[in-house]
Amino acid sequence: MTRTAPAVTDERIKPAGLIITLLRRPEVGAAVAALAIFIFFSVSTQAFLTPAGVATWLYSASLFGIMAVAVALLMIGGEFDLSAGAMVGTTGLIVGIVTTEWGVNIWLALVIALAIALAIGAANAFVVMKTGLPSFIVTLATFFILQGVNLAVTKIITGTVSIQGMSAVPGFDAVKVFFGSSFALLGMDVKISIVWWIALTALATWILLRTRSGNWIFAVGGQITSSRQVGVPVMKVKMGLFMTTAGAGWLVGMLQLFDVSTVQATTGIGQEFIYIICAVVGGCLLTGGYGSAIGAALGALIYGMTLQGIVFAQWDNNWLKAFLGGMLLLAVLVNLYVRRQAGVRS
Amino acid sequence: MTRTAPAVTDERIKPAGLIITLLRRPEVGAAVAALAIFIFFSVSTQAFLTPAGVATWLYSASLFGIMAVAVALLMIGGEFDLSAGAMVGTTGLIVGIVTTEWGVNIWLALVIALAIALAIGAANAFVVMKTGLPSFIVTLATFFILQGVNLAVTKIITGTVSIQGMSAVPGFDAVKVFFGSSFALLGMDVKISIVWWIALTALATWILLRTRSGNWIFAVGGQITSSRQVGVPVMKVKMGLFMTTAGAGWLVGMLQLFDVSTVQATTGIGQEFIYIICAVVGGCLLTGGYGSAIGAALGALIYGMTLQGIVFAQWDNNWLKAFLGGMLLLAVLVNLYVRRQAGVRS
Amino acid sequence: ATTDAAASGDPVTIAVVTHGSPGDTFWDVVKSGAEQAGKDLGATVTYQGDGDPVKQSQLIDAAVATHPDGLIVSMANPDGVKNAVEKAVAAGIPVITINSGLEQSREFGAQTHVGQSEFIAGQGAGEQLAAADVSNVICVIHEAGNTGLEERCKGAADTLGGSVTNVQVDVANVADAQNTIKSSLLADPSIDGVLTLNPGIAVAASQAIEEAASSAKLATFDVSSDVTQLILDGKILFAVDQQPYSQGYLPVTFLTLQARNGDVVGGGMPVYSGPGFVTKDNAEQVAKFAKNGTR
Amino acid sequence: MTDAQASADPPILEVRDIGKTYGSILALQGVSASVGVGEVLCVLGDNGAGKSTFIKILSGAHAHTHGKLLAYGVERTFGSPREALDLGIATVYQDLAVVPLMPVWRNFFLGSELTRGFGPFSQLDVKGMRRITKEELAKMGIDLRDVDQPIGTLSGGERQSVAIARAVYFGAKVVILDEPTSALGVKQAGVVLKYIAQARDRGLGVVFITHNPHHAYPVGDRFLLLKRGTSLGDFKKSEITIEEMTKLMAGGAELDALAHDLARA
Amino acid sequence: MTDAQASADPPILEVRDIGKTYGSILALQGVSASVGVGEVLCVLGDNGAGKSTFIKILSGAHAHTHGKLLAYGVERTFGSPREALDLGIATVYQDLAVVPLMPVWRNFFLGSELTRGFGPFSQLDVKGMRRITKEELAKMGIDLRDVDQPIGTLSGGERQSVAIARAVYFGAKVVILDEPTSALGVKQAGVVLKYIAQARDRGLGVVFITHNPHHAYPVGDRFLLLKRGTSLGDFKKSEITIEEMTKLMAGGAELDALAHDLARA
Ligand SMILES: Nc1ncnc2c1ncn2[C@@H]1O[C@H](COP(=O)(O)OP(=O)(O)OP(=O)(O)O)[C@@H](O)[C@H]1O
Ligand SMILES: Nc1ncnc2c1ncn2[C@@H]1O[C@H](COP(=O)(O)OP(=O)(O)OP(=O)(O)O)[C@@H](O)[C@H]1O
Ligand SMILES: [Mg+2]
Ligand SMILES: [Mg+2]
Repeated sequence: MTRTAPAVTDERIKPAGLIITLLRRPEVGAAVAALAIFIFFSVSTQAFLTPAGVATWLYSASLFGIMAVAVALLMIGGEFDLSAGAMVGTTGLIVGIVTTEWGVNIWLALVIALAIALAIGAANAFVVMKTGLPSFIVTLATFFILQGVNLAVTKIITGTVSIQGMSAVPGFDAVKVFFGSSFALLGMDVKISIVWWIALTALATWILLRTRSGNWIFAVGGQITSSRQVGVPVMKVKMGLFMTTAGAGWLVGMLQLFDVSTVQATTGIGQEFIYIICAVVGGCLLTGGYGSAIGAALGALIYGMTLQGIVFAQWDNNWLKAFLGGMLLLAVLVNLYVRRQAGVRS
Repeated sequence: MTRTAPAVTDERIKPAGLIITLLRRPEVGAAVAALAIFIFFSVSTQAFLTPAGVATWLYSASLFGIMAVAVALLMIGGEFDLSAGAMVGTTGLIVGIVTTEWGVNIWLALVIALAIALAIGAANAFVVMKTGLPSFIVTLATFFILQGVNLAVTKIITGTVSIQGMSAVPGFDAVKVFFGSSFALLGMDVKISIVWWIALTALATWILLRTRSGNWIFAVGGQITSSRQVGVPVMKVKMGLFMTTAGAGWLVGMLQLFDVSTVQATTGIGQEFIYIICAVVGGCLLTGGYGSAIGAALGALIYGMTLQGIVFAQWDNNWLKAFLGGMLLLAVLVNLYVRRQAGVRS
Repeated sequence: ATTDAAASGDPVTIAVVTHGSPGDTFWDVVKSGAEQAGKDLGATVTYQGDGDPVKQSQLIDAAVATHPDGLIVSMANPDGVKNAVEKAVAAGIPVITINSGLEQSREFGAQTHVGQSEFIAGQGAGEQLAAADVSNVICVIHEAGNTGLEERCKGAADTLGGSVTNVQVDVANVADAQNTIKSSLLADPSIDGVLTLNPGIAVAASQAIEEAASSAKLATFDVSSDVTQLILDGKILFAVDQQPYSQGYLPVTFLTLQARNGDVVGGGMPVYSGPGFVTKDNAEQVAKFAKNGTR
Repeated sequence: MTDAQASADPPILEVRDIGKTYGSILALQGVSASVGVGEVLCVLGDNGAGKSTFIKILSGAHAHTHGKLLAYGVERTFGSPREALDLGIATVYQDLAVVPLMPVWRNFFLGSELTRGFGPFSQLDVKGMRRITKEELAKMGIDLRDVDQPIGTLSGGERQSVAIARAVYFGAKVVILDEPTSALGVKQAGVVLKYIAQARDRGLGVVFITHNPHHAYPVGDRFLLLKRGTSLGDFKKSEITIEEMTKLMAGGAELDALAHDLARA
Repeated sequence: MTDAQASADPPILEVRDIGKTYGSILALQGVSASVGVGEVLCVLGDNGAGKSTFIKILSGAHAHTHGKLLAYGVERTFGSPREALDLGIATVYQDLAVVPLMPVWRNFFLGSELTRGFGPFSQLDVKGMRRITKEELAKMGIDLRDVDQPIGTLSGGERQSVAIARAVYFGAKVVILDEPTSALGVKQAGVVLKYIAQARDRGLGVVFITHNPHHAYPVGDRFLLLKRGTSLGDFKKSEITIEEMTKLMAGGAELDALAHDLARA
């Protein structure tokens, strides 16, 4: 019974080169689609490839991308968070209100907003896990509630539906260094949120592929009963995922607040689906258990490039959504084609 | 080998009364939740139970309900249609444009709009089935495309973003009898759409529970591979479902157009999720294979009663969404509780 | 209009149903005006809004079912609410229309109209921009397909004399709206004017103009304290102020008077509420009110 | 029906040099076999040898990528299981092909529902289907509490019995069974073997996959042996004894050592 | 280790009068049994008799609704399989408890991953896990193409082998096996039986469910017979012969008729 493990080559496998092996990663389809869209707009518009142009679409992509990566982790773990978009508004409004209206220290305000966001994320997880209701519905309820609260509370406290005078708050500029600054690189004026985006994508990828928690995320999303049976702490994993998404909402909320120095009560509404779209274009399965963080980041890149590319191309703006739809379909089809070529079944 | 079938009672089953058996239907939770909300608003507001009040929330519910029933069938069949809301606008706009701008006969216009709707539904089904992409993404693309086309084409042709002068079109009043009329019943001014809603719910229930197609809908949604293996014509079933949803979109489009004699380029956008919410509140599983048409209709009733009930209660409309979210959560929790009591596992 | 309700302080309920969606900056001020009038006069004011004519009609029906003493309706899409308004009139409820729908107001049986159409306000903005030597303008629409916003841009195009291109952004993502405006400016350097229709978007637009190193002049609809500050800083040329507060305040006053005193104000003629222009000269005064959410 | 008679007709199903790849994985290569009228073909082999892949090709669940498939002497490529079903090929898949959330009786008749009435007004004959389901399962020794229970809540063996009863009830020309007895109790397995014998005697062709030589030998006429995706040969019953077959299936001498190992240390 | 020794310690796991209902369905009622150190308890019974339900209670997958469960003489109710695992109870479920989309090696180590490094920087030891997976499967006679293949694409038997190899590799005190050999080839089944014997000899307790008397009898020490959710008794090996057991499992005389029926008509 001490047969040695057979050699890795096996007559029952067709030889597959490095390229095919690479092509099997979930994000490769998205990478090819992103490249196609990049080339398309680079060739067909003038401003797209200029430093100022690149900085614009990268920034646009980064705001979607940070959330998309978090949402992708959650989706791999088998859940949705429709309150992710509204959370961006909620956190921004909290910081805005407590600083401009009540004069709370701005750093403290950041911490308060983060704590509230994480608490809401944990509450989502708790309700989903305890009741067994689909997260789609639970977080939809959270979304509605946040949307209503954002509006009503902002109105009650400030008398208007947006935060004014944020840039006059003491310490604003110090915080702006982390969330709203930009630096020069290759002639571009790179916003700091792009750095956050890349760093988070790298971190998420490492967690997914090289840590225990990553293994568990795939497992709870792929087959929750089996995971429970082999002893994966399902509750903890889901709790962590919902809190991560809420935390990402906070981060994006801060990035937006300290960039434009204002936030409206309607901020973030309707954005939740964009995150899901980015994740799916990037190769995540809606049913959970499969996907990648890099893919989601690429999905956001595709979205950001398309959104700004259409403007650079000066197409009639009324068609915006139609173009977006077409591009979306194109991206997923390219994605599919590439993956089929690589012999991966969806 | 000719053992007779054993008697129905079996010592391995705890006796379950008629009530428990009834409670096991997927829609019962929704019925209880609907009753709770009905009682709540009847007691807490004056207008809710007046004939005019009842007519208002019934009408509101019927427009959601027709779509919700179609969407529920589709969801039981394992698919989503996010283009369902935009389809309402598309069909209305088609009829509006071809009659007011080009003077096409109004009956012909109805047929054209229906044909286009069905063709789009079929195209959705075709792409989903041929590529194996999730319908969530495919119909999202369709949704974006329709949204863009609705806006751009309407603007190009009419110069504005809404159709005006519809009621002056020859034959308008004849068509209005079917789609926009109302009749007196018990002192209420009952809109015809309520009749459509009830009729369609009954028809869908019959199809689901008592016909072959119904069996197949449950099967393709529950386990598509197994269904294919036992010979269910999967493609036909899905095609039929997508076309049904598109057809329902057309119907609602007409009901709205002939009620208010106008339609805007944005009509129906953002409604797609309300249909899904109604279906889920009514007991449909997001993963397919389980649910009921009556449940979806009850879900729409809950939504309609809540929406108008909040108005009758004269609550501040800034909180509207928060109330909706709370009601949604309440409804699904009541639903869950009732079903748990009945020993059904979600 | 009951006869024995002459004494002031009698309970009066006024229902307001507009086409503004919750959270819209403009309509929020209208709502504040209506509610303040209610408070000042001791009347109960209920406010609802939905941009979809079917839903707005349902809201009107629901309001009528509660038998208010007066009904205030905005008519972005007059055909769409015609039935509902006529039903209200038939039920004996006095109706005042506000904001848009001036032309149909009388036809539908409303007593008077308060405000002024978005188109006329847009025309005003166009004139002012033309006076500032601007000829190639982008008009930033922050809610796709919103009739009122489309009308404002159309009005501006009508009087500008140059070219006006609509650009769509999403008000729910102001940071990205800024990107889109920046992209437009980068794509066409000949753009020398930006017209925004929301104060939040105006702030983003001023930043976008800076980042794109463009010399385009910026004008906006509606004011907020950030906007008045930017006007004082010279970054925004002017803000069109339709004085939405009075569009809410006045009709409530009229209907309350009518309920308590039988007064029918307006004499069949519309009451104009604007437009005013906020420029460097008067921004200081307006800033004070904008902070309270009443301008 | 004797072997001589059977070989006069063209075989119901025949494969020549058939193969199947999943992406870069070669699951089956160069296998030839046939099943004729009144004949039981047993497919034997190690785990992962390609048995399920083989029968999925026969039943139309997967299209073959190499070689030829003939039905009644006519070459065919099945696009879907429906096409195979229409030729009278009924299959019990290893993963059973049931829809977990649906009641037992709906699963039993799925794809072949009984209806009453005509055209658009035809209705399911619910009563009839319930009754037949209960009866057919009782015949197999499965005494169900309630045919309305979702099939996903049945025990593994009960579920398998439903799939077998269904194939036998609807089987017209060929019945293909992929490890039908694996989760079955002794009694139920016996019933399945008897069904196979009955089907054979009625002139049906049967393809039967099992790991149990004691199940295969009594009913089989021919034995196809697979190993690592290729065929080790196709034996007539007369050419092989049960002991030889067991050895071949187990891969040789190791089996003898086993009995000794199992004794208490 | 002899029976006498074993009975000196409290049994590792013991159930008294245990029962389980699913909603209105009574799946198990009044069953008592125990498994001690170095002992193999075979659970036998018809399809749907409640065997899987029984072991799901032992392994913490389902909580019991009646009776008592004792581990090392202490009464317990497992809230989750984790609690059972922490007591050294490793289980092979009938539905295998694998995550189809994940690679074989990740499934093998799921919940007990090998890591390197400390605290927040600990990383998976991917190489090590790959190697061990390949080795452990090879020991069972499963020669995998590629441990990176999603486990959902393995054959039924290969999948079952992964689940068994995992339980054996991590099993500490008790190993529970629900029909582990059902989808296995003759060779692989032999290996599993040998594993059971080895585990027993190392002093582990084993709970073993099977429908094959030829598998049960050689390794079992005690035999628990279930029927329709209740216990027919708990026999020592010395109290019963393989023939009697087979009869009991098959439900009596019908088996004798079978051999006759299978002969060609
Ligand atoms: N989740 C469940 N809900 C309802 N009934 C169930 C559920 N699980 C099992 N049952 C019922 O309980 C009974 C016992 O099932 P169990 O799986 O324990 O049988 P088993 O002895 O393992 O059978 P097999 O040998 O076929 O695997 C069965 O009749 C089954 O229908
Ligand atoms: N969908 C698939 N994708 C990739 N490989 C597959 C797929 N299905 C099967 N295989 C591989 O093909 C080989 C043959 O599988 P098959 O299921 O035919 O084996 P089998 O002989 O039925 O085994 P068992 O006796 O264990 O059921 C296996 O090694 C398996 O890993
Ligand atoms: Mg197999
Ligand atoms: Mg079992």
